Amino acid sequence: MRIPCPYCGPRGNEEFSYLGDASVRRPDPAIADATQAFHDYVYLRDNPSGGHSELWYHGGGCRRWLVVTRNTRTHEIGAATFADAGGEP
Amino acid sequence: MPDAVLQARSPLHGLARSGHHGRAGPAGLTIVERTDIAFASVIARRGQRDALASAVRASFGLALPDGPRRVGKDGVAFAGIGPGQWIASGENAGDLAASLRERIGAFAAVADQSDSRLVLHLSGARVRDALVKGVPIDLHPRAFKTGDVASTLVAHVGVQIDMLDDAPVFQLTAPRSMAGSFWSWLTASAAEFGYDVATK
Amino acid sequence: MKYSAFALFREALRGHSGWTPAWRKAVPKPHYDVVIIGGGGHGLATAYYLATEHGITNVAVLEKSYIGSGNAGRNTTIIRSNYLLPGNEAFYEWSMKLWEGLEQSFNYNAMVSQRGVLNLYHSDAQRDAFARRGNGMRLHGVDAELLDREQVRRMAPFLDYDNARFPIHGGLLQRRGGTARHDAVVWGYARGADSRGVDIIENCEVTGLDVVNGRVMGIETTRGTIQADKVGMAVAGNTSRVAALAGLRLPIESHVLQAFVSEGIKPAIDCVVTFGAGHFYISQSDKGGLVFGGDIDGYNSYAWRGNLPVVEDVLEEGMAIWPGLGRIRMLRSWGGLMDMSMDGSPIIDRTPVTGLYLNAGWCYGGFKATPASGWCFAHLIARDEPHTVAAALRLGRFASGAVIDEKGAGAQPNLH
Amino acid sequence: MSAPFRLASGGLIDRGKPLSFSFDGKTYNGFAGDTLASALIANGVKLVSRSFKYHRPRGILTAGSEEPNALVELRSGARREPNTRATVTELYDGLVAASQNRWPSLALDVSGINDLLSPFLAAGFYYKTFMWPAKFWEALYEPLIRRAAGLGRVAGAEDPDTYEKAFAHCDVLVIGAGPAGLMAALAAGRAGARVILADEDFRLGGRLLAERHEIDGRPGAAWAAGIEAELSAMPEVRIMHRTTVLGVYDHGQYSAVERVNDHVATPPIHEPRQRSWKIVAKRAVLAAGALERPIAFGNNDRPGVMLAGAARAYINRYAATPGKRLAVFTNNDDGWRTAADARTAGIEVVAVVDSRAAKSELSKLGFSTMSNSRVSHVDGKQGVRAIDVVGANGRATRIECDALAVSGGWNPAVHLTCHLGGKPVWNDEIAAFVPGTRPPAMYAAGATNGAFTLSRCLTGGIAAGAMAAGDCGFDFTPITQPRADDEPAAVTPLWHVKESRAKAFVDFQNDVTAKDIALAHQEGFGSVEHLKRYTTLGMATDQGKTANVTGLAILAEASGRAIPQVGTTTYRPPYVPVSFGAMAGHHRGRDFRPIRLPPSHAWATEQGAVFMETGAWLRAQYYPRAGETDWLQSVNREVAATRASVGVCDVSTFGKVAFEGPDAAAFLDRVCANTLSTLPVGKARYALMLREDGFVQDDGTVARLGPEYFVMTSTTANAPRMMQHLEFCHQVLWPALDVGMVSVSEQWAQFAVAGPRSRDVLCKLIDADIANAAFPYLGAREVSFGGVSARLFRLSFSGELAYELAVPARYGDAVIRAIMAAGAEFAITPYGIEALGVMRTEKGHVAGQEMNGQLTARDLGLGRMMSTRKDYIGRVMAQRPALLDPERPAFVGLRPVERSARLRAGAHFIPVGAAATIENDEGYMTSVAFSPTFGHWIGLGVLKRGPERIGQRVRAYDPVRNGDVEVEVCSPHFFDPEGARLHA
Repeated sequence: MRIPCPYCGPRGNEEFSYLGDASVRRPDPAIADATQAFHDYVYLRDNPSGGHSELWYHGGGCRRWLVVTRNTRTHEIGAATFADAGGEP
Repeated sequence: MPDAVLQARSPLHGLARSGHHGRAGPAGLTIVERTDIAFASVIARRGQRDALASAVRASFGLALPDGPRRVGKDGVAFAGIGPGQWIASGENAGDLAASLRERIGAFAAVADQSDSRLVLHLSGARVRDALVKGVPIDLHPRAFKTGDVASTLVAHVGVQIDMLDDAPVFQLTAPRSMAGSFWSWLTASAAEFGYDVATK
Repeated sequence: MKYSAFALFREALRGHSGWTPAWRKAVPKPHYDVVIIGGGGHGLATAYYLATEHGITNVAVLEKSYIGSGNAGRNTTIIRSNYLLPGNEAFYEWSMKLWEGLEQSFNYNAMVSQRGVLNLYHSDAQRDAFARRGNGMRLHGVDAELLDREQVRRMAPFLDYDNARFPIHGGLLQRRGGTARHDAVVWGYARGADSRGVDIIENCEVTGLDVVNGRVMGIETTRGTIQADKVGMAVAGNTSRVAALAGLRLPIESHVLQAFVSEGIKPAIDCVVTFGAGHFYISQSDKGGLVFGGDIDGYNSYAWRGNLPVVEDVLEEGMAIWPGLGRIRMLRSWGGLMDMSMDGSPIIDRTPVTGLYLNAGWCYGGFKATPASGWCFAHLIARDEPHTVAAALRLGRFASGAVIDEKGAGAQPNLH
Repeated sequence: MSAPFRLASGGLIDRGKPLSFSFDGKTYNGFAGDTLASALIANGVKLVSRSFKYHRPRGILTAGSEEPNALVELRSGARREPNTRATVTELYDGLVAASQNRWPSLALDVSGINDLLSPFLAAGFYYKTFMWPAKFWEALYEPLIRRAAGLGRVAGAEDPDTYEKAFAHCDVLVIGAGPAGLMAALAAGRAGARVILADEDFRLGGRLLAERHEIDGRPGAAWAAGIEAELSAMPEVRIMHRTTVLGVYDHGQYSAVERVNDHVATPPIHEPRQRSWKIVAKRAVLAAGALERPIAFGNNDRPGVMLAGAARAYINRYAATPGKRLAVFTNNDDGWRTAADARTAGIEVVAVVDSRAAKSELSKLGFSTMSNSRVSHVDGKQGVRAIDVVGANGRATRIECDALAVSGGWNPAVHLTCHLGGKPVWNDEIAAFVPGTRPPAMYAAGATNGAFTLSRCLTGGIAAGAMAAGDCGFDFTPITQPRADDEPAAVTPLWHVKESRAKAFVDFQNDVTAKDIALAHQEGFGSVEHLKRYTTLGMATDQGKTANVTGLAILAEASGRAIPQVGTTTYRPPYVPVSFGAMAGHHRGRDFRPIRLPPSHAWATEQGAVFMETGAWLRAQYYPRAGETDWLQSVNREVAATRASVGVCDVSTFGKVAFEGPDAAAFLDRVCANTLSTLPVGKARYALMLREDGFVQDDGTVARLGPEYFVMTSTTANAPRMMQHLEFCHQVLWPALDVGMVSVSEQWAQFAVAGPRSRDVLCKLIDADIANAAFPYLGAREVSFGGVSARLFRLSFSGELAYELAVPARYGDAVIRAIMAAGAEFAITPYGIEALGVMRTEKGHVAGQEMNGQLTARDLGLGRMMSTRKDYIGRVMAQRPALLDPERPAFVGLRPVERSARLRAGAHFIPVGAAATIENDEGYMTSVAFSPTFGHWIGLGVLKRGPERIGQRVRAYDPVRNGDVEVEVCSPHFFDPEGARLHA
């Protein structure tokens, strides 16, 4: 695959590390059912066949974490953005 | 401390022999190891990117690039390696990191990286033909121009490539600890064209 | 018709006119006691053992394509029971025991070949980690031998002992490990189940699960609605999709694993060898092709195809341990969909939906597990309680913390 | 002597360059421009190989990479290359080839008996027998089967040739340089696009080289040479000869292999044998042509039976004739051209057998024509003697001939259109599959696209090239279409001659016959995939290029369905088999992966250090001295000397991360289990990091060098992943935190100076007060070292008074020498990672062996480090019940009851007197060391309720090394538990 890094341009996926579903959010540990929430966050995934937004780390390039929307059936990539909005809040 | 001043060693110490190597005849490329360039990483503070840019303009007369490009003047250069991140370099710049901290430290985290990398300047008619044996990015003049910068993986080694001029001259920097393996790949790739090694 | 040398001889003399289909092309009946979704090795083995061990024969196996079209027919055919953790080892050893009598049991030559599985180690720390595993195997009564460099050299002189980036220090050997002919396993179970009354229904895709008041009532398929008292899922890479039909969310991601075969060559390697400083395993099929593989492609995918970097990595690793392969050619590569679980170990359990059972999370190790997976899944479905050797392979382990993490890689499927 | 089947004139061979070669030990002659196959044909060699299963004699069937029969072992010794296609092997002087899979010789191969036994060896026979008795499979049946199977032999030694990888980028990749490909490249090239034109062959032109077609009034080959000349003159067009595109991958990536030097005996120095290319193209034009297919009839595999298009290739391109009396069997117009070209070349054509009823207009050519007829049988074993032809009346006529050219029609080479999941679709007009859904950004042109006439190929090529270039933003400059004929190409499918008595082969190499396919269907293996798997149809080295579609058609006939209903064929990479060497390139042997060397490596080498791989690093394991006979002696000396006086060790391999910014402290509190925000400036602290699932991930030290400036170390093995994890925490979890983070691992050389005299050594080197009062345990500060600004940390892994000195890496070599010089008066001793491990084990520090990803902080006795006052990674999940279970094995020290006994890591703990079963498994030994300090082996491990069992005894059970040692449970802190020494 070629991942369109918003900083470096399209690069082979061998430059990246993958961390799966980008839609899960780390829960607030203060909430009542934090244990259940963390269980779901750490372990449960939709694992869809089709559109998927996922985390890729460009360790072989700009060392940015990216959110990539990719079709898991066709591997077609929609968008790739910086996970932290380019470090510019 | 009683001893004389410490002797510095280049990453290629004992590896690179000056002279002609590979195929006999005119050299297809020339490889120069540079040990006279200081490097420092510059990371903009949250929300301080613009302040940093103006500080850089004020101190060095340089417009900090937004993308993977480098700007330079009077031997000092800034190369974009990521959003809000640059590698500054200076030829014979002494303690570059210290002077950067002094001038732009209020807006950026600065770390000396002068010793962290093997620095090579590659030139010659066949330099691109040798580099394609490991460089995955497109180095064609239409695609990679003077002032362009790329961080990528070459032969399993993380490498930063700066195009310094159209001659062409490319600057490749690789992690110091991997200098030997990187050199093994580079020389194997260049041998077909014949190459000269010089040190500066 | 029983397969035998005699039958073969007789048929040869009459132009093979007597052979009948290995399994019927069954059409769906309106109701079954048990419906197994997935006509791969695990699903067919489950049906086979439901019939042979539990006397349940009103069973249908639904396959959306042809049987064995998934991972059962796209793997590197390795069988072994050399696991580190108790939760796994007892299960995989039970599988190995079943392999050892399988062909006589279902009257099909699956070419189970106990030629030995040799895991190379490349450092003292890795040696000790392998010793921990080998000792655990021995505590389970499983065969394991820790070989030093010279013993490995005698077994596999063609490996690189002199110029390797990661020198070979020795290996952990399980002699009872080996290989089996993957398609034959599928066809053998299918034929065995069919002959006992199980309906094997191909080209029948599940499109919905009828769940009423938390209980499964039946299945919508491309070939109509089928009522079922109990439904078992054994669909590997499609687990999340099928489970979603019942509103379930699971600790599973689907990833592509590639497998490779070389051109046929004369016998060159007599056991299965795995590379300890990377992710590479190789053996040789009876036809002569080198069968090998490496790491998964590393990202969620339902596309049955591999990527190029992994192909390069795998062939680099092949050259790294066996430099003589330089002029041997890779003939074919293919990709299968792995149901990678969050701790790298499988799940054979009930689900929150009554009557719906789950068999998943096989990662890239499903083939070797086929017999025990079917055996234990059949037991679970028939008795509604987990089999003892699968007692640890439960869904609840992620909440309790009793995860079975062989690699110690944590909750990241693509690292297992 | 001149070759008997070489035509007197014509061909594209260079008769001025004769070449000598040998096959099975006999020497022959050929010319430059020959392939091994054409040279063998010219020399009248018909029998070249034996088939896989029945060991039937085989000849040459095709003239391309689809060849199923003519596989040889090329070259010899370490360069021996099995299964090499003679049809694409360029002849070179001194070429040595041998037939394979036969014994004792090609002509009399005893395994030929299999052919007679074939009734017992029908498809899938092995699934039905060899089951009794069970143990006989490995002992008897399998070894016999394995020995009989397989083709050529792997070389016994490392491949002496080198290989390379390379990357290429272009706007338009044109695959195939036949008429369509040449036109596509020309159109795209003239438009100004960056074009790569890749072709398998050593000469451009594709089928034009094999035909007598004319374009613009010039012979096809000459016309192609003209186009090549124009393309070569275009700066942005790159022509890649001898380059096969193997695979299509996502997002415009193509894999290809260039046979750089396979056409010479050995590659020139500095040049690789092969080069594997990764090509990134915005658009691709697939112009791979078509592959002719055989017809299944009795003994259709006999040497001398050849595809009609291949016969033309040998006659027209190589001036080599497959026979003196040629017969042609065709179901289409194209086959007739073989007759015409043969006659033009002066070869006697004894008959043209056309299965079609309607007389082709070509029958006007005046051959002895038998229409509505089929060849049912070939007479002859190792060559063709005659053929039996069944006519309309059903009666058979025997025709004497010595060669038979067969054309069953052509299959477009759709392979690459399938690599991303595309399925070809059936086209009735040409009775073949044409591309269906193609990969994004790929066009197909010419015969690949079902265009079977020359002028249509030219038109299609121009159109595809223009569209591809246009997609990339280049304006198309119109090209005048070259003049060429639309030659007749009608076909009426004939797959299988029912009247055949003998075996009618579909997959030649794997010996799959029409009967086998019928049997598979009879036994229920009626889906295409089951058919392939059950009969091995299409599984041979040619991937069924000449067999798959015919097999599918025969299955369709057997099941009374139309071909599209039966299914389609799909293809996976690689298009042709590719060598391990090419795909590995430079990355083999020591260059498999980069080696990381610490700054003291050269110095350590001078000291005669023994090195070992630790992750990517090569580190000094120990420093043997003269007279020391085993490693343990050296390690004991290093430990004793360090504890007695002072030792030095390179610890540069630790990961080092700098954190700078107002939120640096807050960030570290969130990623570490313990609190670091309270760390004073000038101090260092041990830091523990968990994974989010609550297990230990890594440990290290954090030093605060300024109010907003920290430096963290991580373990050598985890350094890269920790950097990624820290970036994840910052960029994904808490992007608002204002902290800049960068790895400085490569910048700093770091040395541990340990032992009671370490301070004395450093005092000589550093202009700073490092007395205990001024610089106590866990101090951290910047110092000047010989004019170089350095960092000094008072950290101890060994339990001794110790320091870690960090200097810029370029001075690492000088600094280790300076330390050794300054320490000489204290008999300073360099120590390696073995001694380091011994001392940390004596001290009871956890390391990689304990942080195996399966243990928690509590398991390792570090529970007290888990802060209860703040959130941090892993805090919540660490509270799961199974992780709090008091029965979990926990961290202890162990010493052998019999002090002389040796301990080994990996041993399991079982109660004394209990049976060695898994039920009694209570934990395992994580680390061991021989402690010269105590004079016996000591160990660390995790034991069920361990900390409660201090003083008890358990068995350390290690059957894989015949070990079974009774050990006493003790505190893991063997050495100086109060820490008096490190505070000294």
